[in-house]
Amino acid sequence: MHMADALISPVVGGAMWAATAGVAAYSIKKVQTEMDEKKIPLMGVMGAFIFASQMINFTIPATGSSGHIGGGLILAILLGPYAGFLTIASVLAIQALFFADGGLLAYGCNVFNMGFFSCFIAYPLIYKVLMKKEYSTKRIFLASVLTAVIGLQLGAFGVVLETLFSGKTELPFGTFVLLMQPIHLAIGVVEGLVTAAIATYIWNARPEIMEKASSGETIGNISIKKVVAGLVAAAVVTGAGLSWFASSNPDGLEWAMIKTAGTAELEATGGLHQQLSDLQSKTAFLPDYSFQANEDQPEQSTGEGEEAWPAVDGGTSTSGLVGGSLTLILAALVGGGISLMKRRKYRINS
Amino acid sequence: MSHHKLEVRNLHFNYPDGHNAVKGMSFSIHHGESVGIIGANGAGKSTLLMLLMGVLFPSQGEVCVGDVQVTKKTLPMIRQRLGMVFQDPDDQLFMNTVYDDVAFGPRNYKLNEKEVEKRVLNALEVVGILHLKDRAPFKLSGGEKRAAAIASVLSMQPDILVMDEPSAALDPKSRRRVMELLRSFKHTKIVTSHDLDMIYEMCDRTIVIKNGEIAADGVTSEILVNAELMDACGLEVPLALQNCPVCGSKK
Amino acid sequence: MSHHKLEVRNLHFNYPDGHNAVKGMSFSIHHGESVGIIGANGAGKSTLLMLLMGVLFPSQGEVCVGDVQVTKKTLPMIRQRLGMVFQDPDDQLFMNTVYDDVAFGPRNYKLNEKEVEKRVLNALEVVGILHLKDRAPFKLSGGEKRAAAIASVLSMQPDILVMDEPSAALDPKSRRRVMELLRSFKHTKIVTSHDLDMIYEMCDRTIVIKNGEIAADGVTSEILVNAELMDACGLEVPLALQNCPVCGSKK
Amino acid sequence: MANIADSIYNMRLLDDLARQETVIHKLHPLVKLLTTVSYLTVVVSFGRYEVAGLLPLFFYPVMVLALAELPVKPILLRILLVSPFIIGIGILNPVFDQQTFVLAGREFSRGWVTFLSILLKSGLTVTAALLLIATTGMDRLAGALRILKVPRVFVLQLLLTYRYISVLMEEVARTLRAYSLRAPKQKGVHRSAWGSLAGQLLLRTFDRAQRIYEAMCLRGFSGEYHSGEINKICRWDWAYLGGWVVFFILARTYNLPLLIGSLLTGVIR
Ligand SMILES: Nc1ncnc2c1ncn2[C@@H]1O[C@H](COP(=O)(O)OP(=O)(O)OP(=O)(O)O)[C@@H](O)[C@H]1O
Ligand SMILES: Nc1ncnc2c1ncn2[C@@H]1O[C@H](COP(=O)(O)OP(=O)(O)OP(=O)(O)O)[C@@H](O)[C@H]1O
Ligand SMILES: [Mg+2]
Ligand SMILES: [Mg+2]
Repeated sequence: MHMADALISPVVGGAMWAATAGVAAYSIKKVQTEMDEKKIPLMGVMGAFIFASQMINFTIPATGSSGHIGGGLILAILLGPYAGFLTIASVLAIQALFFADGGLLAYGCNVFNMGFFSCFIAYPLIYKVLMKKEYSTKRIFLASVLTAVIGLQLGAFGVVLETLFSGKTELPFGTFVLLMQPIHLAIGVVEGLVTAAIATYIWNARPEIMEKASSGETIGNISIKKVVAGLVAAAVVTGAGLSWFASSNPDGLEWAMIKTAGTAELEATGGLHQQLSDLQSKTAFLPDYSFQANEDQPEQSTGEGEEAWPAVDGGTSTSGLVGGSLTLILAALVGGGISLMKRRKYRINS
Repeated sequence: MSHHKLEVRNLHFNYPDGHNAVKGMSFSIHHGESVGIIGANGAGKSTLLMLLMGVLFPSQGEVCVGDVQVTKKTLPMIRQRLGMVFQDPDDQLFMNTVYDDVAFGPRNYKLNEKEVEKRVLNALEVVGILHLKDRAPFKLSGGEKRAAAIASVLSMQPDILVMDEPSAALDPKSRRRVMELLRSFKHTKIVTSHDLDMIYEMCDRTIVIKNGEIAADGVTSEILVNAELMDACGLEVPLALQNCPVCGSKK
Repeated sequence: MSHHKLEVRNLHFNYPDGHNAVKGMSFSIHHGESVGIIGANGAGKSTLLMLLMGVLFPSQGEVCVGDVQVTKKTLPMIRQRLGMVFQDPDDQLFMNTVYDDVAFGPRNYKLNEKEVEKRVLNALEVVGILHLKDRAPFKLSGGEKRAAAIASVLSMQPDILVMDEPSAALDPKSRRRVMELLRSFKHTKIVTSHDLDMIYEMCDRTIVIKNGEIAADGVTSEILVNAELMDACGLEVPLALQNCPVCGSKK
Repeated sequence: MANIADSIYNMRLLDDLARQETVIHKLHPLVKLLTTVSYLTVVVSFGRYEVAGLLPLFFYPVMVLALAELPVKPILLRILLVSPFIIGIGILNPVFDQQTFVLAGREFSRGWVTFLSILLKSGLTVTAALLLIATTGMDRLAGALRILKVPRVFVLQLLLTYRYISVLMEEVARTLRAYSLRAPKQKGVHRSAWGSLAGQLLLRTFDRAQRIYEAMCLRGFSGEYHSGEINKICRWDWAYLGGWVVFFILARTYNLPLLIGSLLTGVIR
């Protein structure tokens, strides 16, 4: 459930980056004060392990399909929430850079969706609480599945909200939710079951590893109060980010569309945008300059300062097509030219 | 028993990054032969074994076990006939107890539990670790792990046993034990190793690989004493043969 | 240069699970000696090395380097004098280029970047892999990795070099190269190995360990030919000294 | 399993590419990072109906690809492989937005425009991220992060993760290979082996981490992490960054293709 750069707006990306950076900074502080530096290589190598273990396909009984683990929960269980969160963050960074899973701008969203929810909400509020009394196989299974499911549901909901607020797709909120949540319910169950199987194994083979994480320095002293405070802070940050986004949603076009030619589909999302649009006109982060550009065009038929659908006007669309093709051709020529020159230089040199 | 014959014809293989690791190998191995495959680091030994096992598929040429070509389709059948022991036993032991590990293969072939038990106990007996059957694999010593890994393959009753560097990281006694064990396996054996002394003692036939090609293929006692050939392939005459005061001058 | 002396007095060590892995070892190693430590799988060799390096601390007894006892406090000073090469070079090459890896130690000791460069280039030169300096360790071959791991320790200019099974998984030529390389290191060397032929050629002195105790300590050429002792400790006389398999003659 | 091999090659390929020495590779890593981030921000800031305005932004990846002498094919392949999620979500746009418009005498659903816009953005952003790593490399990028005051703990951890991915992936690959040899008809790992297979891999990972930590300590590691010095940012670096940022702002401010197009069509008329 990686968010991609192409689906978010700069403001949503920025807000989530800020939230993630905040949580990460706090985690780093915690890691440095509460743990021995022994954990640093452990975090690094565990990050690599998560990567590698994502290649294992676990066959899901009675379905014939298979799934793999995301890793957030098992990291929280073994390393504690702070180190777990940081480890997930580095896994996601490498995925973004080398595999183009997610992206650099969406990185904040992804860390938040996949790290924050499982390490700082699902883990302390569910897993920890359930496991407080005793360790048993049954309990590990129950706690893992519940935790994984809830963590993933939150994460999936995060994806929905972030996508929606970015306004790059036409997907209505309801449809998107109905699409995302059930899929992630299934994924969560698998994740929970596999995590439980691993945790049980480790619990039997090397209990000291898990004892340390669960009772020890790292997690023992997260109080519920702190978690709630953290949640509130996160909510504030997110809220602030979202209203910032709202105030600057560059995509005013749709708003114009509703006014000029409201359709049933557009109204579904239109309500939200309508509310946000007042703020939008006041402050503009990267205002959609194409409006201005269009203002300069005498052929432009609408004069409200907002862009009408370019295709309404034959002249603009032709210019667009011609200009667009030219731009692309030019880009290709420049690239080709440079490569050619470079190659020739090599030949001369050698 | 012609179905135990292993035939390799004009085998080529490229790794996805373009590295040409196997360049036109051909040979055939008859039932009951014990063959050593030797070569420098990176010569292509492990790659060849993976091609034989159908873990990788050749870009050209073919591998036939008996009269059946190794393809995706025939794989399940082929693998029942071939058993492979990995260099690092840790990679191969993934169940909770030694017993379960050894039983894993037979259970996958849907044998009934009685037959499974018979095979498991038999395999553990052969490698001499019956007493370890309820232990967890990760608590065993290096030599014990190796024995368990071999048992886990023997329980599948393969016709051909393939081993990648079976003596690595073992102390001299455990190495001897593994060699004994392999000697007692009566079917076809294919062994790669840098331990040329082991190859010398265990294998009748040796294939020397150099840069993905077969540099020599013949009787072990002739090939391994050929100092010139060994040197050209990044190898050495087995230590036990070096400087023999009696016959050393002949070599 | 008495400060290069390594002294072990009545060393005991228990693993947290209660396993008593080292039971009262004592010996001392003088400057410039090359010492082989041999023993069966699980005898306690690696544990002993870790005690020497201060990775583990003895439950009883002491280790002294020069006149300084190895304790948590003296550790930083001690470690600058000792360099250890791990069995698996992957555990030791944790940076992203060979250069950075070899520079890791010197940089930790706060040398300036010029001095660091000098040491790194020198170390790479000595082991003969200067051309690999900008490569990523995960792309090197086994032998190259081993050389890089050795260089990463040499750059710290240790007085004592400790190696855990340096010849494992290497082909015969690479093994020779590592042996040459170690021979060129002029300070004290301590090497564990199952490759008794290597110990025989490289070390003047050998310590035999059996079940966490010292079973023998003396001149290599006397100890390794003692078939009875070797046999009792799960070992064997080096292959090069065993009966010639060709002519069967005793050496 | 093919997946594992592919992932390793992909990482190694990018790693190899990052070792070249071209004008782009020699730029300061921080400058490249900042350029990439500004580029991404600009691309993403375009509205959902924007297609033409995005086209000038093709200049950036094309120029970098050419100047850095990178092979086009593997990078294009990456873009194609990536993001079924994007296509999955984007393909619904034409379903939900069926307003039509006329272009060159034919009717199109407006949803296709938004879909095209998303695809373009996806291609451009993915390429930009890959170009960053393919011209900078992980270690120099980590250096840039340090200059940005990203805490040492995180950077060291990131580098270790990167370093050990291939080691652990190969370990997992070997284990899966051993598994599949004894379970010929299974696609994935059976439930009975879930815990023990993954659990043992995990324990081995733990032990390995322990050994790595010891190896680091033996070479004087004390929580501090020193990487080599990175050269200062020079004038040429600033010029590179400045040049691109100005271009991005221009491309964002003016719909360049439309301008060119209307100029041209105007002239022709
Ligand atoms: N996954 C891979 N991708 C690309 N090249 C590979 C891969 N695995 C191996 N190679 C290369 O193929 C060649 C043959 O490798 P192989 O592992 O078969 O050698 P080997 O003879 O088993 O060596 P060793 O004695 O060190 O085990 C080597 O040059 C190696 O670098
Ligand atoms: N972390 C540990 N916890 C408990 N016991 C251990 C641990 N590590 C090693 N041992 C035990 O201590 C003994 C000595 O182990 P050590 O690793 O020192 O043997 P070794 O001589 O190096 O063997 P090898 O030749 O196989 O490397 C063994 O019996 C081993 O099982
Ligand atoms: Mg091999
Ligand atoms: Mg050892």
